[in-house]
Amino acid sequence: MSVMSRISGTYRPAVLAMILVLCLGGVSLARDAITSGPGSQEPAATQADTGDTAWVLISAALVMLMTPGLAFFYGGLVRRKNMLSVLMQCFMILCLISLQWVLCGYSLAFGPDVGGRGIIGGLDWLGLRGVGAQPNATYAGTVPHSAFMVFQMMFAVITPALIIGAFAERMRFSAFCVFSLLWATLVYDPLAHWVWGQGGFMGLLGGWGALDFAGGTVVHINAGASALAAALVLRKRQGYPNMISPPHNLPLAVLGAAMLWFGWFGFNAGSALGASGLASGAFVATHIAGATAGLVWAAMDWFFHKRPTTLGVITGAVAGLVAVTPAAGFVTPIGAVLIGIGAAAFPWLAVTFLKPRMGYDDSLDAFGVHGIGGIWGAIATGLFACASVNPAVNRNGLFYGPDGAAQLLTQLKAVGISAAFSFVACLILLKVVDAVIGLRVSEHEERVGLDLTQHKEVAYTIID
Amino acid sequence: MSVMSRISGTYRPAVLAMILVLCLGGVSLARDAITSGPGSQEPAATQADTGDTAWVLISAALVMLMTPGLAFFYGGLVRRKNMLSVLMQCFMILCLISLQWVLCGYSLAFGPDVGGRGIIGGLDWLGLRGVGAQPNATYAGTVPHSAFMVFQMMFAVITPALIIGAFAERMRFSAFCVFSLLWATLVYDPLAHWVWGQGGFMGLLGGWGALDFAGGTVVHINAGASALAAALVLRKRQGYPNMISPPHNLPLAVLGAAMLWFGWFGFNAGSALGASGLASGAFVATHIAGATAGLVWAAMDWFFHKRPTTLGVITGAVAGLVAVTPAAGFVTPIGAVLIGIGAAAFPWLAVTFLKPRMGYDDSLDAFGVHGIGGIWGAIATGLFACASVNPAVNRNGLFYGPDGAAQLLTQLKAVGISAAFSFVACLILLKVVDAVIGLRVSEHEERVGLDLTQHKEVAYTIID
Amino acid sequence: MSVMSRISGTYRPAVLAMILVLCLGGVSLARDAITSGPGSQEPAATQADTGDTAWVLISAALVMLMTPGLAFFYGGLVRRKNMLSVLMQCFMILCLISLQWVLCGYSLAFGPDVGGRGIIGGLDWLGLRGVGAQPNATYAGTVPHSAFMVFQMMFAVITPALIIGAFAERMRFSAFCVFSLLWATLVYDPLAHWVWGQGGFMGLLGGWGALDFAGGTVVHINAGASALAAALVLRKRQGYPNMISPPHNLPLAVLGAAMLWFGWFGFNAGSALGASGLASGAFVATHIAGATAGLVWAAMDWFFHKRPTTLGVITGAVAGLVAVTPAAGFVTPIGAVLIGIGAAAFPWLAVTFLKPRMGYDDSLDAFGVHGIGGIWGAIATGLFACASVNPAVNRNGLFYGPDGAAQLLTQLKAVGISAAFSFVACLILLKVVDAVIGLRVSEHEERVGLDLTQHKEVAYTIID
Amino acid sequence: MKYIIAIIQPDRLGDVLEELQKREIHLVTVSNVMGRGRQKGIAEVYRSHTEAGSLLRKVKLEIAVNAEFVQPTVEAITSRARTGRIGDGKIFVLDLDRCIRIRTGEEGNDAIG
Amino acid sequence: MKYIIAIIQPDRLGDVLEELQKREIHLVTVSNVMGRGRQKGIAEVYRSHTEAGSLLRKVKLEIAVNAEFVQPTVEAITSRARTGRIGDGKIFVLDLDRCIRIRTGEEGNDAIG
Amino acid sequence: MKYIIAIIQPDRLGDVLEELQKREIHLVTVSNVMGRGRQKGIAEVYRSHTEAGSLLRKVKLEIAVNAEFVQPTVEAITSRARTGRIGDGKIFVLDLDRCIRIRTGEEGNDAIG
Ligand SMILES: Nc1ncnc2c1ncn2[C@@H]1O[C@H](COP(=O)(O)OP(=O)(O)O)[C@@H](O)[C@H]1O
Ligand SMILES: Nc1ncnc2c1ncn2[C@@H]1O[C@H](COP(=O)(O)OP(=O)(O)O)[C@@H](O)[C@H]1O
Ligand SMILES: Nc1ncnc2c1ncn2[C@@H]1O[C@H](COP(=O)(O)OP(=O)(O)O)[C@@H](O)[C@H]1O
Repeated sequence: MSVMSRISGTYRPAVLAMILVLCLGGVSLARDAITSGPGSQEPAATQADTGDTAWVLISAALVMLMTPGLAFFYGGLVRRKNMLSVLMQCFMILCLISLQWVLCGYSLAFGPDVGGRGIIGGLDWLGLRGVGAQPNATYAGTVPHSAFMVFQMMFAVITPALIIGAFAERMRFSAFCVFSLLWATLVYDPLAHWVWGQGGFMGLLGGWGALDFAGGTVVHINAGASALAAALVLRKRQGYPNMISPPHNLPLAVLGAAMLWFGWFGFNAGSALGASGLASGAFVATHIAGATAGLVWAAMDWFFHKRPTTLGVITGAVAGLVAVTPAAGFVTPIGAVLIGIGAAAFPWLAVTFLKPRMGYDDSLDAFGVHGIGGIWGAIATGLFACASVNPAVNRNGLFYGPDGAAQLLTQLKAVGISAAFSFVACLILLKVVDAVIGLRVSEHEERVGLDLTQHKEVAYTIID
Repeated sequence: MSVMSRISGTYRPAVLAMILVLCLGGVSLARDAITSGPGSQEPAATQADTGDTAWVLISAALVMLMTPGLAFFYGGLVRRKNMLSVLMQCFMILCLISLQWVLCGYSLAFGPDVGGRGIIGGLDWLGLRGVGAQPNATYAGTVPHSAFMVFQMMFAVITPALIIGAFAERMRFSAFCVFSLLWATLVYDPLAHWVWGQGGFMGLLGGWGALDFAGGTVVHINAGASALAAALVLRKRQGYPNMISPPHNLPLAVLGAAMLWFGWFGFNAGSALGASGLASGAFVATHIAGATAGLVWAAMDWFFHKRPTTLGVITGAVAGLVAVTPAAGFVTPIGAVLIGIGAAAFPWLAVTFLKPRMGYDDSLDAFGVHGIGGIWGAIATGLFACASVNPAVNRNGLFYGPDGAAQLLTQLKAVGISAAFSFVACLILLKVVDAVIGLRVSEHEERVGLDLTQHKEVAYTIID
Repeated sequence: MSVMSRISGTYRPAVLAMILVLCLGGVSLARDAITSGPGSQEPAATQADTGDTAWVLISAALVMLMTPGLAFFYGGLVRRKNMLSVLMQCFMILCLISLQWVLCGYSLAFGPDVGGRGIIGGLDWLGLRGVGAQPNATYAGTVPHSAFMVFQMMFAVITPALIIGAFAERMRFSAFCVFSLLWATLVYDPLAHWVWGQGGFMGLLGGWGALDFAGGTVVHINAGASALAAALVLRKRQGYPNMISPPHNLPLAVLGAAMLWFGWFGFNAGSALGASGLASGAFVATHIAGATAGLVWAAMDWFFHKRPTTLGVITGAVAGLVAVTPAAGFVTPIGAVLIGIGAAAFPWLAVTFLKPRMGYDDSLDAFGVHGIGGIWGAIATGLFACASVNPAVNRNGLFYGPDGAAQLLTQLKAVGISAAFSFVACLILLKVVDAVIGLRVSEHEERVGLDLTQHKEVAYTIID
Repeated sequence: MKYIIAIIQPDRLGDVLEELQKREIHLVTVSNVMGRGRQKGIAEVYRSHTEAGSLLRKVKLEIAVNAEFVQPTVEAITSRARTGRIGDGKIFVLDLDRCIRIRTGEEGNDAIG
Repeated sequence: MKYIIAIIQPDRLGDVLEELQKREIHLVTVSNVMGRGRQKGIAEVYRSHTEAGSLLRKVKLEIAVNAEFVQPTVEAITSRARTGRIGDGKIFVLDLDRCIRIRTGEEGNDAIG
Repeated sequence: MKYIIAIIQPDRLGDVLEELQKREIHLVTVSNVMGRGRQKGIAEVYRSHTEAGSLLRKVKLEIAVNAEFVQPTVEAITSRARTGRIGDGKIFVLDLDRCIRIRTGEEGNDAIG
């Protein structure tokens, strides 16, 4: 009674949702606790390779760092009064989705397929039951299963965080929490299963053979399309576009970009799941595409706006890293350069012409950079994938193929389905959350800023 | 003469102490220089495993990064005028204790036991004599001895840095240097020997079998209890509690927390001393506990203060990482979740109720977070340790036992002794340093701020 | 026509230079695209060691992080109005030189020697043709060739970035881009070939046997001597020395120093090109020298200026890391301590006495720290190198030698030639760029600041 | 000549500047201030420690004008800075003795605009 | 009506605000300034380069009051801002012509409080 | 007594302070402001979005002086702050009623210097 009444009305749904998830998780935990008692676990002996394990673990750590990196990249671009709200949203996702992944997310995404149609994983690995030191040969035969799981966890964490860019500076924090939890469970986990899960209907493990090395569809198109939905549903910020102050702290955005770039080596090269020549190739392709796109964006700013901008370079670099994500393990350095050029050109155009013309307020260009960049990357994978780089490629891309058109078609199909699915699913989700909790802060709260109104804090003291 | 007279009176002791240590070290260096000449060192050939070595080295680098991470975590929370003093203290410790470790610290902590009672290591490894490429089978048989040594060095560095949180904004820099050097030598090195040294009387290598995977007692309880002593001896800051401005730069504190979290993977998973399933399990447990505690702290703020706070989430995450430290390699993911819950709850209570009621001024809650969190973690290890996770566990924790109570008792004993020892030892040390140099800056210096008065610098220009 | 006319006059040369390089690269890319089609590449099977590969890849990522680290180290020290210009220059170099390395740099530096005199590499590896998963036994037999290439790429990136410290706050951005590209191609690539390339006339692979473990000559002396040339050619900033405001944001400089230190483990220990005892030893030496130099710089400030400064500690640490770079894999921990002492003393003297007396304006002491520190390090390698640490040492250093004087002489020769070559070459380059584009911004632009005038951005909003 | 000082809500600045522009009052100096007024701030919480939060962010405008421009200036500000909620701020009008344009050395009514 | 400007030591701000509150002077505007005065600053050192450091951090208070509140305000400030060391600062009192509350449009003595 | 307010270009601050010092005007209070004047700012560009950039960084000096020091102060400022380019700024002179030194409680002409 008294407990519930201390929670102010609007937050009750959020609290309830959390309690619900925790309870569901609790059941699985209880079960797991029993079964993981002495004797019941698999033997600790494992055939994991130490070098591969070291690489996957450090890659997981690198990818984890990307979420704070994103926090600073985004945070530096908002107004002073909303700085903490962005950092908070990213950190909350880091906490919340990590737990969701342990409780049910991993099992839904990567667990043995339920129903055999490649739609969703089963509940066998709820609470990480049976996910231990023994490698899982399907996904990564030379590293502990738990290492593969935690590496994937970091992907599940950063993906919803990317969407923040679309609704920054105006979303209610409680609604944000509920939305993120639901989105991870109902949008991310299925899509990950379709593309990467054993038996998933789109991917290499028994599906159409759509190529997605490190998350072009699952991460970037997914987040990008959802970001567009979010920008549309939440509508514009007050004063957009002309009364919005410029980025309050570009150096922190540059720091965030640096952390993202650094972490991306884990993201892409780690997706080789071993310290192999493949990892090395993916590392090289990643770096080249990021560098090229940073350079090209600067050149476009230079040409069209008379000066190259810092924000342009870091945006370009991120766009390049986005676009090379699905392709990193499949392309040559040349392929990476060409991907990088497109990765700057298309998002630049989207941000410069598409956004103002369409009039949606994608505050930090989550759709422009991740959506458009991801789509270009997934398509480019169908252009430049090359079996001589990675034998997992069955059909070469268009430029190397005999049957390159086939692979390109598969890629287009994967792009279309992912984008459509996550756009629609996210739209529905947001409408539901809006109806139940209300997505947007009040006009007054928006004016005062989210830091004070949602978190009772200010980012920087003025006088101290 | 003229040299000494240029040193203003109060700093003379500091300079003298440094000179002393350098001289002592010099002797060992000289000796080492001779013996490490051509031919006298062990053969370079080694049976180290490359994967394990890569993991331990990168882990050492990650743990090194935690000290700057801590600097920003703490620095963001102080007032503008004391920002640099905190950064400086952390960097000074990084320099000073690294050298102390080379000269004598490592030998005292991990060197072959002197006297056979497990109290302290001998002087055999003074100046790192004989600590080379060849693995030391006692501590880590698959990595170079020097890699183990440098990994441990980073622990010795960050532990005294944690205490800074208790005396921030009011300690004289010279006193700080002398104190830290003495504390590392007289408090940290022995305790590390007791728990982790070969023959140490509390640990697994010939002692009671107290479990401390990565430093619950040695690092966190040790620093936490010393922090309490420091807060008591140094007394309150002027104006505490109501006239102290809020954190001057929360985004930098968030950055520090991110660096800490990132580094903690090296801290805990690196403590497996190899790229094994154990490392992977410790990695997972670490992340889960941090995430859970961050979430729970946010929930408690939300519930009791109506809004979840950014500072709450990062504090909770750090507390969770603290608490899982002794347990990381011994518990299941479920165990980690439960440890995380307690890791938020107990420090939250300590900070909210204990501190204001007791009236001590633990400026940045070093005791509240590391002390209380560490104690909970060490006890929780006795509850959740599980031989099926790690065969090094002889007796399961209480919840997995047959003889769980026995392990719990051992843990309690270890907690009690560590806490008591470091509290008392630190108290004495501080009193001595106070008598000789004076611990606290003058009232005027405190008002003006430590940056200007201790370092002749300001952190940020206002007009430039 | 219309395109070219939209580019304001002064930028045309920059744009042309870029187009030129891109075209040249384009040719090589086209060729590579054809040859890297299916079937034409080496077999993917490789004898690379996973542990070594993991270590070299993560080291490459660490070294990549050093360029942003440097950006913040430098950026924190300039005035607010030039903050972004420094970050931008570093990021631009990261993009530009990465691409240059792919297109031609790697081949010039490490490609099979042309003409057999050890002057320059050939064009065999243009566009990374043939640089794939297969290890290259000459350079690193246990990691993919592409991993070695990308590790070296990060060195090529950071070296020109170091020079920024000399001309910060007054160089025109277009001139900067052209200069950096030319410098990398005409100064860095040859020097790298001389010292590290197969057959290079100075190094261990068929040359004089000059020892340079991780870049004392190639990186630090090279950048340092060029920095001196740049400081002389660009002349003083307006108002130097008395009207220049102090560092606008020292905490960010501290952050940069932390990132540099962290990355330096990859720089030096990664140069072992495997996760070996040698890597571990280099790791230890690196850390010790950095810590010692940080401490000694603080002590010198304490002694001569009455207070130890934060900027002093981080400058000292960087100087120590610089000086140990050529020596890391050749010296004992004692050697590292002694190198660290010199690494603080000489640059401290240079910055305190040499610079003001000579009157050049090396804005951020790129010459003082990297030039002087690098020279000391290269000489110190001739003093302390020790075959028992690393069998690659043919002749011990002076203090361990029988024929130590011989090695010292070789080192001196290498120092002299590198310093002279890069000083003169850089001077000529700058004069040429000055004549064609103009190196320096106008007086008015300098007053307003480079952020606004070169990039149309401001780093921090004041009112938002 | 008068020296007008106005304290307004930070997010109204853009609108007020726009309105001043419309009324041909181009020259303005703006700065950050913190204000304590009747408006109750939001109590901040740092690790369960509550800060009264009595100082709120405001923006200060300073505008030197000739007498005939005082009324338009006051109107421009009040019309666009008003939200009707407590905390909207104040306008203070002081007497201005002299005004000198640094660039030219001009004085008085000519220098002000 | 008077417009009071006070420059004080930054760390005295809390005390002064408290004292003003006690004397029912609730409305204050505060900002950061740097001051050069008789107080000699601490010379800063950056890589052995010494900065005179002549500008010191101060805090500026601006308080518009009716005539009868001038004395209490001055007393409140002097009593709590005084440390007796050089650098304690100054209080300046200027004439205030008009005062308008933006929210309501009220003028004069009513608007000030 | 007069209260002089001057708005100048940020990079002229050092020179102006030096000149004031020379003319024995030691006491100054300085702060950051943003100004909109005749000077056209550089339009900023963020991801192709152009900001008018009408507010430019300026520095504000406040100097309270006895009547006889007004002219030297104005001269010191104009002489060193002038670059001849638009945007050099303005000097405003207001009447100052009272001046109190907090440390001693002194008033008036004694307190000012
Ligand atoms: N008498 C005054 N002296 C100085 N500043 C004042 C005065 N009155 C108001 N202010 C400034 O105006 C701001 C708004 O005033 P407040 O009383 O909160 O709102 P309102 O004017 O709508 O009643 C305050 O925060 C303060 O900065
Ligand atoms: N005449 C003045 N004009 C402007 N500001 C002044 C004046 N006198 C003092 N100040 C401000 O007051 C501060 C303190 O003055 P100072 O002379 O250092 O101390 P005290 O008033 O105790 O002699 C200065 O830093 C400056 O900001
Ligand atoms: N009437 C005024 N009221 C307030 N501030 C003014 C006024 N006139 C000028 N300023 C300040 O002076 C600065 C310089 O003025 P500006 O018109 O750009 O140059 P100039 O004085 O050389 O014509 C402005 O940015 C503004 O801050």
